[in-house]
Amino acid sequence: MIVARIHGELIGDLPRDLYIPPEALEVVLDTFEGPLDLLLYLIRKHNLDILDISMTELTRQYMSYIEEARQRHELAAEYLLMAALLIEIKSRMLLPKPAAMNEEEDPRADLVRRLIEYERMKEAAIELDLLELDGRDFHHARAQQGGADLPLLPDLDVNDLVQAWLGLVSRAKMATPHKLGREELSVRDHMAGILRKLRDHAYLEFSELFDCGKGLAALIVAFLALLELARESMVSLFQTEPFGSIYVRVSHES
Amino acid sequence: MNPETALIILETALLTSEEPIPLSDLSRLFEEEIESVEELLASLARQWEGKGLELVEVAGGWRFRSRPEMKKHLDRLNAKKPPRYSRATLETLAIIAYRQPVTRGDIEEIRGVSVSSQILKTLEARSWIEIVGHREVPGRPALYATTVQFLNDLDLSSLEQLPQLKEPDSILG
Amino acid sequence: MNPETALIILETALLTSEEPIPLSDLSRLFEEEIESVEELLASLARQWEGKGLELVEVAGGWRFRSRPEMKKHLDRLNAKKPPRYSRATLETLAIIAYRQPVTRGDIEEIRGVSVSSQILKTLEARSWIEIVGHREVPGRPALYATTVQFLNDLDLSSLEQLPQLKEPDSILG
Repeated sequence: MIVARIHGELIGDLPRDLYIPPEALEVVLDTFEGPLDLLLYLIRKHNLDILDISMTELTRQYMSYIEEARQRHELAAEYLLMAALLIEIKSRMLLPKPAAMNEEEDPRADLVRRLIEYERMKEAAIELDLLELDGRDFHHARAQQGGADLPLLPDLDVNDLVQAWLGLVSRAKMATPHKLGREELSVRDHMAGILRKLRDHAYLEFSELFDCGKGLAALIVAFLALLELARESMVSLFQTEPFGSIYVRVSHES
Repeated sequence: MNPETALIILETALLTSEEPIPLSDLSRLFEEEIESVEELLASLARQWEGKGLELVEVAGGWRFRSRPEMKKHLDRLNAKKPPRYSRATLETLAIIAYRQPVTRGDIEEIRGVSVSSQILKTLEARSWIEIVGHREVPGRPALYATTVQFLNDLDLSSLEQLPQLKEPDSILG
Repeated sequence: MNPETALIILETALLTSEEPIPLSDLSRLFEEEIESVEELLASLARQWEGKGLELVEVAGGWRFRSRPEMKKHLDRLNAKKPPRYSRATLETLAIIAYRQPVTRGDIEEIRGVSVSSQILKTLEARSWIEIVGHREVPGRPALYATTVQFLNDLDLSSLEQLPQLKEPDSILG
């Protein structure tokens, strides 16, 4: 009996390892991922050439497997569909080919194409499983990020400030319009500066509040600032003797 | 910024990032312009030579990972490991990875059996596959493709790094 | 096992663990008996001195985490958009900047509404304003002024560099 033909060579004997005991069938079928997988198994086990499958032999083997399996448990419809397909291919191959249909494709071609594609994917799946996987074969660095989760601080630019100020001014809520020019700002700057200097001292000598290195304009502005502070009762000036040193201190509630 | 400080900042960011950091993002770490982040990365990789982690480039960018020889020690610590996937799941994943974008119908055609929704859900839950569109045929079936996460988890920098498909040599025979 | 190898294994495990590792688990890393995991942890902590991560003991065990001073760099990666100050805060700051030194009462008079303590606290916490003295009137209200930090953050070298404002008269005109 010829069971297979590989590259034109007739193979008469079935390899011994083909036989699977029926009681093992259930287990074996469970390991197949479908009819294509089962077919591939049969082809490989039988050493059939996938490009020149003996349809008779393959169909016989396949049918015997699924007949056995059907007696044991319900079989997925795909297996039955494949059985029908195999029988159809086999019968088409038995028909004599009319001369005009020489060009026609081998009836097995589509099945072979599917088997090849499935086999490639099946092997790709095995390869994928062999790839190194995070958490299984290696681990990524996952140190914790420390530091309190402070809220982001808003950004500010000078323009925001000017807009806010202009908004205030245009609301015209101020009883008396304030003149705000470079000079007045400068005086106000010095006022804050003098208060800052006095914060850490009970009092300071008058001259200590002035930096002669900054020019006359700066001296005048500082002096105006001191006068403004005195006028607004934020500081008091005192002298212990006529023409003696003048001292400046932060005003205290009397 | 002196190079040591820059290296410390770079190292800290890479060791604490949950995801690989793209090269373009790394320069954002520094207030000042950094001349060459690539050079810093090379220096950092050298610093870690002989240690248990290595700096690698994957699809999503740069990250630190444990060296293969550390596996046996880390295994002793980690009782629970990612599950091994079933053949059905792996085959489905392989078809999506190599033939993307594919519909569920395409997968079923190749595998010759129906594909359970559970398999696709499992792969989606792992963020390894995602729906990237729909095929414009009746029913508009979803088209699946693999994600950057899939490449990252396998430490691949692109799909081209997937194992080569077996050439059906018998065809040539 | 020599101590260097043990340190590398310990370091790798701690850097790759998602959770802190309990002391009792750490000894499982090694095939051989390790005399003192505590000593190894101390050595490891010393190795990381001056780097961007620190080894810390938390409730669940030991872990690496980035030092607080790294946060500003790491945050730059996550490009979150900073929030904006409210109009009330901006107006308060503008009044302090242009009219300093001023009391809360001054601010309220100019704005025509009461100023919440929260606004002043926010600006003080930012180190943009400070109390420079008290006005000698009943209640001795605090006088607020802007700080050097405020000028620095706005890239100004002095208050005079604040934009000159149009004469309010013309605006009120």
